[in-house]
Amino acid sequence: MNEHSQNEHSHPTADVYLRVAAVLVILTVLEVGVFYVPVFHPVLVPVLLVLSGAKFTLVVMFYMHLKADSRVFTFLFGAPLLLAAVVMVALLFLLLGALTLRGAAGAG
Amino acid sequence: MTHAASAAAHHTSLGLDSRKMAFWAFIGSECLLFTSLISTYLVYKGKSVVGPYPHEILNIPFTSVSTFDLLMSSLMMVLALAAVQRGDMRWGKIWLFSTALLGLVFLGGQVIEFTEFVHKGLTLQTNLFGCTFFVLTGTHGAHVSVGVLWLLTLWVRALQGKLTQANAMTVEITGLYWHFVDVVWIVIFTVVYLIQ
Amino acid sequence: MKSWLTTTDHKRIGLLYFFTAFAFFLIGGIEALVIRAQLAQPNGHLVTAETYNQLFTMHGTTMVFLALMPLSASFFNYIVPLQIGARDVAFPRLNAFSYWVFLLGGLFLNASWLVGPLFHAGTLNVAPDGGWFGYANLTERQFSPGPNIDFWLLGLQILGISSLAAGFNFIVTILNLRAPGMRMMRVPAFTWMTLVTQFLVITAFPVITVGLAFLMFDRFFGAHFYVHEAGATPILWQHLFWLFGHPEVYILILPAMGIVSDVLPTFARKPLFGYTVVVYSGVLIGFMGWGVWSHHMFSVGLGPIADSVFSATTMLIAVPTGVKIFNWIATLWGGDIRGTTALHFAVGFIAMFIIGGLSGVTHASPPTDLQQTDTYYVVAHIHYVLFGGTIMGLFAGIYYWWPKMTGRLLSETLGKWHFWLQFVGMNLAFFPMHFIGLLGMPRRVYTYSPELGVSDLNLLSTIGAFLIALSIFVFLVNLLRTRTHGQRAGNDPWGGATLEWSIASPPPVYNFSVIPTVANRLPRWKTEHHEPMRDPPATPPAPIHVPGGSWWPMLAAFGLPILALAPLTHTLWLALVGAAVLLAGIYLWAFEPFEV
Amino acid sequence: MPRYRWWSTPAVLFLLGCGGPFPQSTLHPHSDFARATDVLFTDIFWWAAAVFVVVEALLLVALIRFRHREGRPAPKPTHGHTLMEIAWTLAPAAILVFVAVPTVRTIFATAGEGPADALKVDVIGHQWWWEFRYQELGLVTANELHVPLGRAVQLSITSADVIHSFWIPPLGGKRDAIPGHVTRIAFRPDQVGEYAGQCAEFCGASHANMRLRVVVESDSGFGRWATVQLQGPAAPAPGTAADRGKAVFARSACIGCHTIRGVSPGVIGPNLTHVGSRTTIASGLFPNDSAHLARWIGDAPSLKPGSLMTRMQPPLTDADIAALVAYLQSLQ
Ligand code: HEA
Ligand code: HEA
Ligand code: HEC
Ligand code: CUA
Ligand SMILES: [Cu+2]
Repeated sequence: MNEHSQNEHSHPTADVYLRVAAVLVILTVLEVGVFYVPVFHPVLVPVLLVLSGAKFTLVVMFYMHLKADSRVFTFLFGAPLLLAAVVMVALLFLLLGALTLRGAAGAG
Repeated sequence: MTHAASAAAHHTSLGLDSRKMAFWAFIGSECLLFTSLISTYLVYKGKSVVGPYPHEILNIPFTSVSTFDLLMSSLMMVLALAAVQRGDMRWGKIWLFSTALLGLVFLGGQVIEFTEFVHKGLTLQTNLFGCTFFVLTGTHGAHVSVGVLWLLTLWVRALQGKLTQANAMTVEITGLYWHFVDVVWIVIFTVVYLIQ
Repeated sequence: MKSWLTTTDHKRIGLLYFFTAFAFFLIGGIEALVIRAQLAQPNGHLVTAETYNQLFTMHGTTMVFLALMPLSASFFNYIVPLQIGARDVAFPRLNAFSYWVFLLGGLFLNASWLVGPLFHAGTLNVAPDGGWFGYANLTERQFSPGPNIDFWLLGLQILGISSLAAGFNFIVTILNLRAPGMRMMRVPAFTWMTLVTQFLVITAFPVITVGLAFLMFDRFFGAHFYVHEAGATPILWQHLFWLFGHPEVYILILPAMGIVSDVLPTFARKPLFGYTVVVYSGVLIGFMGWGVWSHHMFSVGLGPIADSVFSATTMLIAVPTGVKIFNWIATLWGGDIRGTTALHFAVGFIAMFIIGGLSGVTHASPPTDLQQTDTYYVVAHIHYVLFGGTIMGLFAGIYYWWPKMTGRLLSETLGKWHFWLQFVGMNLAFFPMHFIGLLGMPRRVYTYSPELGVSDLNLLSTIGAFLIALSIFVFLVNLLRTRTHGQRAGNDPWGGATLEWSIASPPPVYNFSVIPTVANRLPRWKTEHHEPMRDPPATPPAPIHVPGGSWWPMLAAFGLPILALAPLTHTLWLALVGAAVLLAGIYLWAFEPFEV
Repeated sequence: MPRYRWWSTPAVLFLLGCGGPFPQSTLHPHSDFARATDVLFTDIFWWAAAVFVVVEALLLVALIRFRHREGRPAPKPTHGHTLMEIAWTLAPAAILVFVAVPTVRTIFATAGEGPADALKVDVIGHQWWWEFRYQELGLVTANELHVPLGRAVQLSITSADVIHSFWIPPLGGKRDAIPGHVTRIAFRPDQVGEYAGQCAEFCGASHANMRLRVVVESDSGFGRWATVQLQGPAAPAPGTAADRGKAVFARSACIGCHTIRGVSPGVIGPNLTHVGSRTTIASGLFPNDSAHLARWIGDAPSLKPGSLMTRMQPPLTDADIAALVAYLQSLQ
């Protein structure tokens, strides 16, 4: 095992893991809760996106140790992730635009 | 897997474990894979010309339990890693096995869900919702299956005494994969199940 | 024989890549020659429409996936570890796996030429016939009932796995296996471009994997991902394909640009001008390459706003590309240029690639592209960038590094013949295509009417294609002759600046007797700032452990084509066998004692 | 636009002895759409040509001036030059502005929305022929598009099966015909004549044979054509070969695929109500004469690979075919 890297980025303890788990559970309960409470329906989508984004970040930062680990790993994961996000937005724009604008007018 | 660990003993220019680095690159690559699947799901949302439609069929309480199950498996996974890193192989084995078990439970849930959907008339051939839903969640399920197989392999190795503290990196990499699969589910759960 | 089958040595794998890819290049080239023979005159009838459609599909697919990408890969394999002072790649067995998957995927695709009778069809009947970008919904079972498209999509899935595995391997190799002192900004340009290419590979391939998986579900399991009657749209395929497809064309050109960036300084005896800028522009090209895919879809009618945006992003790529070209010219400027064959090809790259790049800019303008798209004008563009660019660059690399790889120099006389024949041939073959296209001949037509007035131009183009074939023949003669008559190369026939020239040709298994410590970007040259480094001793001071071979990567690789045969032949047990072979290979591999 | 004319007929081609008439050329524009494109192309072409000349010249000069000579001192190891880098970043960027601005302007000008009074035609691509529906005239025809001079034409393009691409180079750039989508082209032809076009997106076995023709006529010529097309099919005089042909048609599979108004309702193949008035058959492949018609009816796939008009079962006799030809030719 590579001593060097082990010592440099010591991993969090079980304690931290448990606390993160607790937050994750709370966030999930919130998500499902928000889903069932009619009051939230107008803002359902943004709220859900924020909540799941928070869960995503927590897992990646703590369980996958990106917070403490080498920046190289952050780059290897983050750059494609960013790319993926941009691609998704572009695809939604291009395809939904094309389908609704043209499909509606469409024959065939 | 276990033996390649010695690769890390060599000099590396970034002082990082090569396998771990390769794995992060792999996960980066997987981001694009799941993005393509999720984008397709979103693009085709509401485009099915016949039912059943998502709101008629998706079972939120059931899937919430699955989601919770997968989250807990992630917790087991980090606990397993922490145990192996301390050299506590007794707990290491227990946590590894529980992770795999929770993974199996998730897969079981998916089997039940799929079967129910088929009974309700939703198959891959039914409509666009069926196509995109089954291929997206099926791809995720396939990832979980690979993860379970992998975890069980590690567990058996641990039982044989061949997985030790020296192989903590192997467990860490397994964890990376497992957590990534969990993270993907977090997105799927929100995008497919909650945002309808 | 066994040692080649089980090899995990990056140098041997590099050679395997080279010879396999070159064989596929000849096959793709012969397909092109039949295409050109058919089109030599109007209303040609050398081959039928169905055969012709298979020919251009397989020509494009073969050239892109089985010839150019793996030819680049042969240099990644052979040269990159040497350039960064490593003993091997990061994962030697994964590397062997990539090769075997590539070979088997290539054979799988090409088997389609011969196995027609197994599918109750003629021999030349079931090869893929949907074009290299296989637009849905023509590729749906309804419109392509035969196994043709199945071969194509399963073959590409297999090849994708090979590329992805190699991608992870080389990213780690380059980031993590550099010799002490070789900071990223001391890495040779070719290795840098390899790194950028691999990032494109690992991000672009998953997208087409998904696109192909959808097609698979449609064709084999009755899904409707591209079926408009079900509310879907075939346009989805185009987006997924070109999201992959455009990065793919930079996957094809960046390695060649890297080669040119290494060859020019050596023969001008001058450091690469603006090294940092050349590196960053390569990174930028890779990055921007992700934002332009819809320029292949202008005729789809995405709307004026989307067209304008994609037009602008596409044109912008001309800027970093131009920066590279100007830096290359500045590298030559003030140099002491030795006109070796390698230099000829490198300069040929610049001269010809510009033509393709500029026609690319005329494509980038949607209104003009509406007249050009799907015509021979595009065919001219792609061959100027791919043949005038990538192939020229790869030949520069071959003439430059062949001595390193085999220990013998290629003949310069034959090399010059090869170059000039190819140069004249390619211009004769591809320049008239600009006019053929502008005068109204669409691409992918097996025949055309004499009315169009493009018959003479087509004949000229055909003559050019056969001149190219002659030039390739000269090259083959050169290769063969070199085995016995080639002049011995010694460590460094050219006076190169980078690490690969500091060791024997061909290098010993362990590459470096002592891992060098690098203090400079041009370690072997004397510059105003530093003295050249000393070459490592010819014999290692201490015994060096060399990993043995392994059968398991090959075994695992065999699982994939077996898996692919299952849907093709509707045989479930084949899927189980394939999965079992794959799993067995992976487990044996994972638990095999293997020291690197 | 005489400024561009000389380029449009490249002298090179004349030297090669293939001077034209290039019926399918993009360099001989005959509509506003095609002209706008041509102007833009010429514009970009000259910028590209300038870049080409400058860069190749620099390359050549470098190669000649700095080629190896015995005794030349070792070159100065220059590593870069920031100002030069900036210059050759900005110069191409500036040129691109000159390309991009007219590009965007032309994109919006040719976006496919014609004026309100445009003649509207629906274009439907089929494997491997074109169907034209004139909504306002209630007229359906195939493979030969007739339009009047001087009036804008608005085409709405879609497909009945796979993706095709509708393209008449002298009248303007192509648009794909995509099942489930409608794309648009608008143009105003500015010269009477016959123009050739072709399907440009690979669409299967006979993609190469999916051609079409556009006939731009004077207003009155177009009016006469439309009047004829609107009439019902000519009824053959009893006892003639054409009359026998009509009977063969009515009892053969033809009726399942072809519409002849008042005779048969099929929609798989082209509408044949006035097939006799077309100059070509099989989407522009063959002249519309007895010999080709007879061979076509006898065995279409041998003339046009993959054609969905299969050989008739049971096979037609030669006499039947001759009668059918007479009948079809009578459908002026
Ligand atoms: C090696 C592969 C390669 C490379 C490098 C490129 C490079 C470029 N390509 Fe090309 N392209 C292909 C391979 C490649 N292409 C293929 C295979 C297809 C067809 C696929 C198919 O349909 O089968 C295609 C198709 C294609 C299209 C779609 C055409 C159509 O189908 O209608 C377009 C449209 O914009 C395009 C544009 C460009 C541009 C702008 C560049 C630019 O990157 C070029 C930049 C370079 C220069 C411009 C020259 C050097 C620059 C200077 C000297 C600076 C000064 C220049 C200016 C100011 C202009 N390409
Ligand atoms: C990737 C690189 C690449 C390369 C190198 C080439 C090389 C060539 N290409 Fe290719 N081409 C493509 C990529 C490439 N092409 C693609 C992507 C398409 C689009 C496909 C599609 O539409 O789907 C295409 C399409 C394409 C077409 C259009 C087909 C059509 O639309 O109908 C044509 C037509 O002329 C053509 C011609 C040629 C020719 C003459 C060569 C020549 O340069 C080939 C030269 C090589 C040889 C001639 C080798 C032969 C060697 C010998 C004969 C020696 C003999 C020795 C032995 C047998 C031992 N190509
Ligand atoms: C299976 C369907 C089918 C049947 C039956 C059929 N046709 Fe056709 N026909 C077509 C199709 C499809 C085309 C267009 C083919 C093409 O151009 O690729 C066509 C084209 C034609 C054309 C050329 C029309 C044009 O404008 O170019 C003629 C004439 C014709 N058919 C006559 C006949 C006659 C006469 C019969 C009966 C003996 C017949 N067809 C039976 C499908 C059919
Ligand atoms: Cu229709 Cu090509
Ligand atoms: Cu592109």
